[in-house]
Amino acid sequence: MKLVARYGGANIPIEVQREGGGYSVTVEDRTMHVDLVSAGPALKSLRLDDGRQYLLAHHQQGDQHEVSFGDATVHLELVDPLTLKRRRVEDESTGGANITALMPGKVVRLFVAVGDRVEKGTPLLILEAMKMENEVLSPREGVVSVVHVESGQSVDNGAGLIDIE
Amino acid sequence: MKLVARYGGANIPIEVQREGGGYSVTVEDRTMHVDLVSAGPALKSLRLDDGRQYLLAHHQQGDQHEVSFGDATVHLELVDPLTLKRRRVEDESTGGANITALMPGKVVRLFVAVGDRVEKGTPLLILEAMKMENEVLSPREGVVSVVHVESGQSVDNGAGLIDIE
Amino acid sequence: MKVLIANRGEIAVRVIRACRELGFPTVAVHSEADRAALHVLLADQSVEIGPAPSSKSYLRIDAILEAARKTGAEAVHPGYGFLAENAEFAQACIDAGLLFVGPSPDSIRAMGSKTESRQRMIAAGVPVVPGLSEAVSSVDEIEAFAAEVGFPVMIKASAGGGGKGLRLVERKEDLRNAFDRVRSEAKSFFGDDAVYAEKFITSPRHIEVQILGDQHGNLIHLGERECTLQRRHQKVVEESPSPVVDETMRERLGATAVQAGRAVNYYSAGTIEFLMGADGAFYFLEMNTRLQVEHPVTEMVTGVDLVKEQLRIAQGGELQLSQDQVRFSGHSIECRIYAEDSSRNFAPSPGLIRYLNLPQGPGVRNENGVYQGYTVPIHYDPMLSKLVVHAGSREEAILRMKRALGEYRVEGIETTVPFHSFIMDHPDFRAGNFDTGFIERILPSLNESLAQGTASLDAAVAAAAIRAFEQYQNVQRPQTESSAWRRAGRMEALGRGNR
Amino acid sequence: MKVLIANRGEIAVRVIRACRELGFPTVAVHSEADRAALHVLLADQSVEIGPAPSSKSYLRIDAILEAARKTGAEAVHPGYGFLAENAEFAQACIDAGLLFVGPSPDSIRAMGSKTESRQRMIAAGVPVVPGLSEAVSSVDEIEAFAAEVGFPVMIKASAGGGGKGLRLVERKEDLRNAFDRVRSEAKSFFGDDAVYAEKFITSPRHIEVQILGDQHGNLIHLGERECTLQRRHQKVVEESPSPVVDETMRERLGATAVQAGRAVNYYSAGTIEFLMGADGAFYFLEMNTRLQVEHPVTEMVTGVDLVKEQLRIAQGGELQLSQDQVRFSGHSIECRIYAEDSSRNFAPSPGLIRYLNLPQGPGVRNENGVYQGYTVPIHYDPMLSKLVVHAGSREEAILRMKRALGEYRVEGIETTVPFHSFIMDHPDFRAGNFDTGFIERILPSLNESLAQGTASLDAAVAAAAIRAFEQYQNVQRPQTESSAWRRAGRMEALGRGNR
Repeated sequence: MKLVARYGGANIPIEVQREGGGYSVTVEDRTMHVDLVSAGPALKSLRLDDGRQYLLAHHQQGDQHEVSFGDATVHLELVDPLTLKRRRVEDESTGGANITALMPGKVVRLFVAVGDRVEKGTPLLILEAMKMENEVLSPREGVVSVVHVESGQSVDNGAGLIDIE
Repeated sequence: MKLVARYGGANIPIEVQREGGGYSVTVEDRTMHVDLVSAGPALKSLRLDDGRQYLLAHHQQGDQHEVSFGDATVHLELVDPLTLKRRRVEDESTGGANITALMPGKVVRLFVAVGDRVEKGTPLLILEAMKMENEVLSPREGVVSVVHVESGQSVDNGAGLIDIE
Repeated sequence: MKVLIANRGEIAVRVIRACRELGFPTVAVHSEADRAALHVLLADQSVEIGPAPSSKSYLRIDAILEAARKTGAEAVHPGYGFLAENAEFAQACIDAGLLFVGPSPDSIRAMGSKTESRQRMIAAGVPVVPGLSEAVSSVDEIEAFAAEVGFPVMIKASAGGGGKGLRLVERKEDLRNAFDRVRSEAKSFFGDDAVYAEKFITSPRHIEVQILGDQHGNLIHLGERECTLQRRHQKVVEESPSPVVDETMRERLGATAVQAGRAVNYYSAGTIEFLMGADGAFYFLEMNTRLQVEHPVTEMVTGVDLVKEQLRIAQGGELQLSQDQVRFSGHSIECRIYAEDSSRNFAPSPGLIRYLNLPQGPGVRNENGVYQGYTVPIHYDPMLSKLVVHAGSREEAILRMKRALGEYRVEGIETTVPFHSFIMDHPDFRAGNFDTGFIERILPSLNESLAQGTASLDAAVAAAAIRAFEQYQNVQRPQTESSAWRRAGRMEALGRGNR
Repeated sequence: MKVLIANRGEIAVRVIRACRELGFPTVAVHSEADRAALHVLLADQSVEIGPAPSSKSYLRIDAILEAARKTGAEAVHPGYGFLAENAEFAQACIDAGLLFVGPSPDSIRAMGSKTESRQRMIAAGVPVVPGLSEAVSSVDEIEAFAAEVGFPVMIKASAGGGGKGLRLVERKEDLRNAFDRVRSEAKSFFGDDAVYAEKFITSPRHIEVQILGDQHGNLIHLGERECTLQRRHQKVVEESPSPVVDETMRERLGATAVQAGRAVNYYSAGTIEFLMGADGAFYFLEMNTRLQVEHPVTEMVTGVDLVKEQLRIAQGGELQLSQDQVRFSGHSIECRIYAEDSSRNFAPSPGLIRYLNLPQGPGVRNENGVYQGYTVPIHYDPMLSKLVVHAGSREEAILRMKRALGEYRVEGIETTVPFHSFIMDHPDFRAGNFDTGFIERILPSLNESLAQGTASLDAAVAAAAIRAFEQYQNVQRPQTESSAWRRAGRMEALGRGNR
């Protein structure tokens, strides 16, 4: 099976095949023969041909993969080559930004309202969690189209806060 | 909701009701107001009115419940009163016994064959696990009707070994 | 003796463990948000005392005393933080007929005020950071002061705060100019041009001494703790002994700390915090009249269980050790594990701990406040647990800590574990060469280091690609042969089902 | 130095942790059944060496040496058990150019044979259990022997075994009768009427001494371990120091152990096992020329890391301590946690560990060989982990162990945790009053005790009844309000899902 891995701004061709009790995975021109087993409810042990091994946790949301090694985490996107082609066309028309809460917390201040023009870096609101205030900045320039929260409201991780168009 | 708890050879009337955020449970004539929350993937914390609390694990197979407190385990059966009445009738006609493996292991010796007459306590087979041999004895007298395993075979926990009629 | 613990998190768990080893039944109190918190689960009894905000639960003296009354508790351990240094609370416990596991309300009060404690320390002959105790009207007074204590000095607006209205002066020639500037800033910022001066301690270390006393007048010290590594005035890593304190210095620090404790008739466990200059001169900063977060490093090197001692002392027991019997052995380090994302400027990271693996093995001690399956609430301090190690030497302790941090796994929320690994690897930390500005100075290189770790990009790609491949196979041939991913799924299903 | 660990389970994990702290890369070897075993997961590299049965994997010298060659390992640590006391293996490692982390093959060989080691100990002046070294033809010879060593004596058939053909004699008058009986039994059971006699040690204790030597002729002892508590010749609980050994006795035991080690030019870590009579006389039993399961209790009271020392010694390093520098501090106890069902006559209980909570906090050390989600295989020794505590005194250590056992939770398989709690509570154990028959004597009261525990029958009924009630409610009203049981389910689902 062929895939394209996207990370660090590059598209890397990948090929995966079953091989004996394990797999062969080719990344660009490097082929690894690997063995993968579960190690409890969250971790997996991945072993390469030379016996080197990694205890890792894998999380996935759609095509977005997160592989955590304990002291470092790798984020990457895996798509099949067709999807990639389709995506390229869509990317031409830039969309807006939906800002979501990166942690559960409480909105203690709102700096913007619908219709406000914001620059990249404009403070949008302050989210408080664990005795600390965290300023949420606009990731791009645009106009505030929706404000999903009000001051004093508690939000869950991932909750929509503000949409920018 | 009314139930009957069977343990230690007795049938104990139970009543459970929801009450505020918790429950009221009456065992015979003793009424407890309890609070129950999850504490991780396996444990639950049960708190009584006076603040005393228990960290317990609960397992269930049909009507059979096992409640483990870490240093002790309580086994009991919970049935509704109707089931109990029906059960009493069935109990009159004594059935056979199906002997199952109480641990995963390997059958290293078989002492009986189909048609053999056995007494309560007759050795049926030896199951080896973790460098130890464990003799499996007949729980009742009767005649061996089925032998599910052969010598040298590995069995899982709960696998049928021998049926006695 | 039934003990109520008026706290939450790892310190409440710590106290429960000590009580259990002494055969004392325990009562936990908790807010509505904390019914399933570890300290509640481990106690023999528990009582809910109010809504999530601390001000409505853990800081409610009346609710805590009512919980003690209801459960028949005979003593109250306050932990640290919350009401631990509240003299009114200590007094209220005593008035309610409960033993307060801590010092007397008078000691708490005396050390609770910056100005009173400074005066009492000066009176007791304990060195404090030299400073003019009153505002001055002319630069000559500051010049005379600087001539006495030496440069550099800091000129400060009496009404100042927030880093405004202060100026560091290194040389006599710059005094007048600085004096005028601070006065004018003070006038414009605070509407008050009063200024004073303090000696400025260059490249200071934060060194504290553990003291322990009983109600019979015995008071000893248990050596120092090195607490210089701080981020935003929050301690990050502590150790004992300090790499810059030798035996002679330890005796001087210890004697001074005992002197400070005696000045307020101290009993129970307490800590005297000192600021130490690069020249080894040290100055009283403040006293913490309670158990300290970092108390375990002292326990590891002395073998004294401070919480058990507190409980025995509260019951009127005598100290079990004289100063001569205190022995120091090996080296101990503590890392505070916070629910913060080191890679995103330490943003809080509350939420469900989906998976937790604590390090184990020789010389490793976990003072854990959380467990797998626990949801870290947004309402409280982000400290999850403390990881403590003990080994024969500082070098071995650092390598042991590094090994333990490598075993630490938390999935679901982010923690400061990678940050601690980074510190343990830092050559200046290894050399014992740091001051209170160290953490802020090394932060810029942290993100770079985090990006590397032991991660193999190829290994990550392989794991993700195999997962994608298996998902594809499942769609194509739902009943294909067994795979690691599905075996994992089955194992979890088994784990979840009833048996 | 890259180190291959020729073992599995907790001891392999222990060695990996030590290597990591020394900066040595590690190679795990494993059978087909052990791909996901903890020692494999924690190592830097791993190699599969054969099918599940030990004889086809962990005992295969050729496969292990091949794994070392393939991974470029430079040293081999044998752990305990398997090939640890196999002189041929030690020699094969050396021949393959690898450092063997243990004593010389000659030392292993000398102490490996019961008869040779006894002869060498006698020659070295080490006391052995007095006995006639050859069969006797008349009762007079036994009488003379008994006159020399004192009663009681045991008359044994030379060809005997399995508890047959032996008779205990307490008084001189009974000698002839016993002699005749044993001869006739020996004749009829074994077809050989040769008999001999040994002194019988009444109410013996099993006390062993840890020794540690380097390759430069330095050899010290690290005090004794009390290993009297055994079930079917398997140690159950060990501690250091022994409650019956005082400082004078420790010096005598230690000096004798060092004498024994010197007699075979011993280096690395080793253990001299002694049988000690109620009168305090002790006799050499055997020597274990390897790391001992119970080595952690010695580490806790001396601060010496035995595994790191073994590794340093194998590299040619000198001992870091002289005998004078060894300090003993506090008391340590170890409980071996087996996958056995204490309530069903210690039946093995392999299978999936659905949930595992290891105890934490002050003075607690887990030498764990398993993890949550691991399936304990049927092929190997049932020891899962060791729980070790350290505290200031024996009494405190027992209470700490009891507290730690209370935190220990294993779901999915049965363990000996409740059995250990029972031992910790036993008044004779608390008094230090026991001999090698203690465990067998207390077993009958174990089941009675297990039935009680802290379990509240009413609490159990309530938990089960609420569950039944919720299930009923779900059937009736599938979308009813939230309940604890369903909240639990959701939490697990969250934990399992991808984010």
